[in-house]
Amino acid sequence: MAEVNRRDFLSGLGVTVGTALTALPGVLPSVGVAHAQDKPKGNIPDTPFKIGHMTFFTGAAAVLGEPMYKGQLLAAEEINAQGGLLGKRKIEILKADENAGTDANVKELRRLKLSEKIDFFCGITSSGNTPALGPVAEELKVLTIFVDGCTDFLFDKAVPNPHYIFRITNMQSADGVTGAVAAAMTWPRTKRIAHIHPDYSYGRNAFDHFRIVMKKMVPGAETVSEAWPKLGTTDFSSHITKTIAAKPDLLAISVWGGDYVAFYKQALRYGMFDKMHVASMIAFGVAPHAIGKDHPEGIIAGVHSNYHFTYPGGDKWPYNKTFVEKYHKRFNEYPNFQAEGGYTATYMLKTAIDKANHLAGGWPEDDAIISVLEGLMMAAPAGYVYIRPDNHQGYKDAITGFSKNVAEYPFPILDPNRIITIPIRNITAPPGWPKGEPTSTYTWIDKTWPQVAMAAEPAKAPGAARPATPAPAKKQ
Amino acid sequence: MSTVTTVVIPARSPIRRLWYAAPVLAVLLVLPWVAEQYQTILLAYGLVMAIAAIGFNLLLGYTGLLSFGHSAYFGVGAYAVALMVKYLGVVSMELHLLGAIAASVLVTAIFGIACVRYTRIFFSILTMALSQVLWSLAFKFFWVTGGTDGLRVPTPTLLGVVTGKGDKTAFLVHQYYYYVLGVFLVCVAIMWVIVNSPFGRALQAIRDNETRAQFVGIPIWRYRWVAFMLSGVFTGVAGALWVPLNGLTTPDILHWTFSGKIVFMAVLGGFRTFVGPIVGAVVYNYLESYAVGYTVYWQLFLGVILVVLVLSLPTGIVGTAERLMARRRGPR
Amino acid sequence: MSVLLETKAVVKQFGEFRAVDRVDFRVQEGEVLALIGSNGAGKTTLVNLISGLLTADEGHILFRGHDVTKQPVKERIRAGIARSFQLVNLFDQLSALDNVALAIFSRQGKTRRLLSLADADRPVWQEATDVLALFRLDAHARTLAGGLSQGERKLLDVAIAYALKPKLLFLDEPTSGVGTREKAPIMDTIVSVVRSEGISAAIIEHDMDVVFSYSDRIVAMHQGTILADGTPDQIRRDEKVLTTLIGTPEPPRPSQGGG
Amino acid sequence: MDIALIHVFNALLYASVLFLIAGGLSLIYGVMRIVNLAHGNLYAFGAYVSAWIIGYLSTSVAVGEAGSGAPTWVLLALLPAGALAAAAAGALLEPTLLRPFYKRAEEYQLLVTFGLLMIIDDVIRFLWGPYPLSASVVFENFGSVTVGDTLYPTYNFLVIGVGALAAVFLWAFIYRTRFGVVLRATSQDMRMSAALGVNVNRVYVQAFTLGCFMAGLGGAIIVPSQSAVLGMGVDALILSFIVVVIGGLGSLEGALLGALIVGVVREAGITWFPEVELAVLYLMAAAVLLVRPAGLFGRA
Repeated sequence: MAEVNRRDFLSGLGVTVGTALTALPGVLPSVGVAHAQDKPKGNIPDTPFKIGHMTFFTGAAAVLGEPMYKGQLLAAEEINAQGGLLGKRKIEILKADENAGTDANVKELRRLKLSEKIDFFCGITSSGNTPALGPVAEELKVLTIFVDGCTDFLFDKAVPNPHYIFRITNMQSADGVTGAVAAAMTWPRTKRIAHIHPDYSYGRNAFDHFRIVMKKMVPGAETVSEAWPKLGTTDFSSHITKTIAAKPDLLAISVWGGDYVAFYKQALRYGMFDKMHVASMIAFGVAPHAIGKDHPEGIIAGVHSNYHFTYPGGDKWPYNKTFVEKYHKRFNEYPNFQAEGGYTATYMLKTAIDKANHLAGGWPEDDAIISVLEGLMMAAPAGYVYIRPDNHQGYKDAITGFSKNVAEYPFPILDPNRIITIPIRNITAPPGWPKGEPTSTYTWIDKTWPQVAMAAEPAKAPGAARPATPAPAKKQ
Repeated sequence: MSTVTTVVIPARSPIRRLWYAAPVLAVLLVLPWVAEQYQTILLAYGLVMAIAAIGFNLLLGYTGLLSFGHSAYFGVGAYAVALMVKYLGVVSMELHLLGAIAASVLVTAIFGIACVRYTRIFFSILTMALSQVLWSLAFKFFWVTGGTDGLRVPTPTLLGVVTGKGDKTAFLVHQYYYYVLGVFLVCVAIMWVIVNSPFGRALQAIRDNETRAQFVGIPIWRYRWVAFMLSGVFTGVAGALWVPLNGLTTPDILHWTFSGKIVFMAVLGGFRTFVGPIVGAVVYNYLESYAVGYTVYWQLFLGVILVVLVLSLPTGIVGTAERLMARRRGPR
Repeated sequence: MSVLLETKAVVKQFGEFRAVDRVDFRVQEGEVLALIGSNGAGKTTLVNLISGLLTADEGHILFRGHDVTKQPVKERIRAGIARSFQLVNLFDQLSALDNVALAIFSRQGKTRRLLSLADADRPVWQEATDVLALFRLDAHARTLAGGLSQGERKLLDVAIAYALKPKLLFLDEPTSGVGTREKAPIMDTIVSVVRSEGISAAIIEHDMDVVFSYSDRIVAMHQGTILADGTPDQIRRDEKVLTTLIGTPEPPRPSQGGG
Repeated sequence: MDIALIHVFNALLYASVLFLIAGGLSLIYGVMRIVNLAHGNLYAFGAYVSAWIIGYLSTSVAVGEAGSGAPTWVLLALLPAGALAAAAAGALLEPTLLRPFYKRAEEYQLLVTFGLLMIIDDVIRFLWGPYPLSASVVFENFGSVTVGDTLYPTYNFLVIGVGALAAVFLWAFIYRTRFGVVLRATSQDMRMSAALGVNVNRVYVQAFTLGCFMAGLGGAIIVPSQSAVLGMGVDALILSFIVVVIGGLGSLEGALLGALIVGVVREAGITWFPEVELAVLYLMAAAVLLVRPAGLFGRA
């Protein structure tokens, strides 16, 4: 495999660092903004449009589930205020608790479709649940957009040829890849990497993809420690001690939610952040407001599903600005990626329904909505979302950044001046790539990415051996 | 003392009771044609869980052992099917059932040797600990079991001819429902014979009085072990039947809280009677499904039901109904 | 009469305490024997050793010439040793009839049958009915054992043991906990059944009236050893027995304590 | 070397909290022969109450006072509130829900506490919502000490100290006080004690309250360094099951030993064999049950 230098590599990936958002390509449908709209064509029934929304209302993951529901609720309220879908059909949301277990969830989805006759199914947080519910949604022929449940397994294996189901979050693989690319460009002389990941598919995917990217981009770096706390762990003493003992220069971590808050508070007292760089896949994604100002600055604080409410910030991207304002006004908290996901999924549905009506008139058939959704590109608070027709997966450009305290918020945010973005097409397996193990993206990276040449970077740290051929240092 | 006496046939002659089952069976048979699809699917779940519950009740109701680890055997049945699909490409439901039976015999035989020496709380905790071992293995050995993602199981072939190609909902509501009903009836019949066999009486004797049972010549541990295996196999069969309904196996069904559900079912229906667990499984299934659908405080709801049940109706639905009926008939 | 059962220097130790201390005990074929002694004398322990509830630390137990010292309970029952219990041990949620039938099923090796209906086996129910009649319990055949009176429970306990068709029957205080008036009818019933079938019986009993009126031979135990062994007349006149066991003009009260 | 020392501290930290939870569970079983499946949720309840009070005082009250809220010693003094709340809950639950079951079969006791487990889970959610509650200000104010060339959270020593103190205090309480004598007598033979004039009902409610107090104390003491999250109760229950199974149901010495063993094995598991860390604990419990069903210290 060809060896390249890292700078070429990064520019090849299209990685940008800074404040810019990709230029707006004019006339895309967008969410949350009441724009001039044609009158709906044909006869529209005024029966309520029933959405079954299943997410975690109880259990530890309710920290993700509640915002997802609120995001959808907000969108539904806005749409209903304008008369409903196509101006006629008011949205009615039926809540269901995902925490009842996979078995009960499958039953509940059947009940929602067969008994409650829902028109649309939405939600799902756990990556263990989309592979169970996806096939059932297909078999029930219920139009579905999963907001999360981000396992690659869903479209790689569980439903390789989806028709009724879509998903708008990024896949798990993207988190690991994004974190690793950011870490590799920020700390290119990393030699010893430690890992702490939650012990389930999200954590393992983060681990696998972080490793494969590091193998390509930072050759010679080795994994010196792995810790796998169970999801829901709040005592990280042992994991921290183990990690410190391995003397890594970089820690890759994908612990999230309340677990992460407990982790960083404990890690601070162990002086962990002084001893190594830290790259998290998801630290600021789950509950931004739960992170305290004591959180160290300058770590890579990933956001799952590429949304942090401060980015795109200010007036650069009005969709996000208005969404954050409305959400904060309605619920008195800042939205996380799940809130954005629930909101965007609802508007994506609305957009597809509007378009399908525009094409054919009347209330569109599910198949008409599906054909609009396939290949739909839409501007959402998080930026552009594109639904790839072949696998029904939503793609948006990956972002990550560095933790920073600012005056405006009582908690740290991503440093607005150093946001890292990567075009999503460059870090996920392209259409037609054969299904792989553990994921298609993994095998795609393994097989097609070039290898960064060893010692292509100068060592800046004092005492480190200088490479034979000096190359221009990348700005960190 | 040598006067001729007439034989006293046991009063509860169970054969006579079969007549009560006839109308119920008729309802079960016509249901897919009259009820809405969801109700039929829910009932299919209920029947599957009923098989697990009567298996469980062979231990609790008839042998006096409260297992808090029956999730293990349910899970073994389900995972046996999933692994057969993954590694052997087997799609025949009959082979799935055979595989599930073989796997659950193996696991219960080993677990049983360990567990049957104990009774009461020690038995409960030991079964729970062993089921958690399986749970953590399914969880940790993800390259075999799929970890939390679980293992996907496609629609099986029934009797070598019926395939679920096409509309799976219709398949579940008709072909598969009748298949489950058939297996359920076979299981109920077998279990009914077992509990009414001399062996079943011996188990009840062990339940009532271990020492005395020993002194009528019953090998306690061996019989408990056999009961343990039978119980586990029924639950394993239920696990295998459950897989096509869920479409996926996940470690959820191995966790001890799933065992708690099975216990709940038996107690809800009444574990002192044969039909209690069947009624309990079906009713629990409805309770849980509708509670989850209607309130996020479904746990609270189920918890309150459980507490009220054990406080005021310890004999469960069937036990209470029997008592009420006996009272209406008046004392004999 | 030939020797049915013989223990040779059996010992049972509980920690520091020797409950049975090198006891040689013998039961003849066809006799009704009484085991007496104060609480803690070792009577019940001895019966437990012979019936298999406990295993002897030392010594041998021979039944019809065969060494059964280490045999499991099941084997001893098959050989013909059965027992009842001082604190009645019944299958309370089964009917009286079922209780007896179970013993018959077990005796015939039928409890291994998983897939045949117990109720269909008419000969067993016939026999169980007969046994209940023998013990005058036929009126309660369908009553759950847990619902019987104490006296009936005592009888049923013996009936279960009897249904095993033993050659030697140990009865551990068959009238304890029963009203004085009920004692005689219970003993009449039991002893007449035992005698008519030629079964050897060893009865542990505290009530001296019962002991003296129903037994052919009496063995008195004290502190884990055999104090005296003889006919009722011999025992009645035995000095050691009088001073250590009976002691007072009144017979020892029928207590609830075990040996 | 200093890392080895820290491993030991970590194990002790974990063991301390586990001892408090499992000790309570064991005490209740020892006296009342009830295995309380809702015990873990009382631990969670304690954690939530303490986190709620501390969180309230360290933020809301302090808004006017330039940043930091009530002084640490005030917060520390209020920390046991969670333990008291759990004890109060216990004092309420025993006479109402558990007392009717002492004469019934064990399975009913297990079931009623299983129902209670579900109820308390949802009550906590109802009261405090889905988000984690934090009391980390106490943990932060304690800072760190240097062990070798590594830092170690000072607060952890407080937790270890409380665990050790609780063990000593309980030992003295049970073996050196009149109440302890009554407690032990009742646990040996309830009927005999009743015959000797012991008010068994009162002993039961006291023992149950004490057990719940310990669980609540475990939650209260650990919540500053971690946080109160939904679902923490069931996890704690399973771990304390492992502890009491290893140590022996009903034995406080056993709970102490079991907690130490689990603390050490978990620390070693995370460090050296993360693949099977979970299974090892369950297998250990199963193995002990097989060899010594009553546990290492059990008497049953």
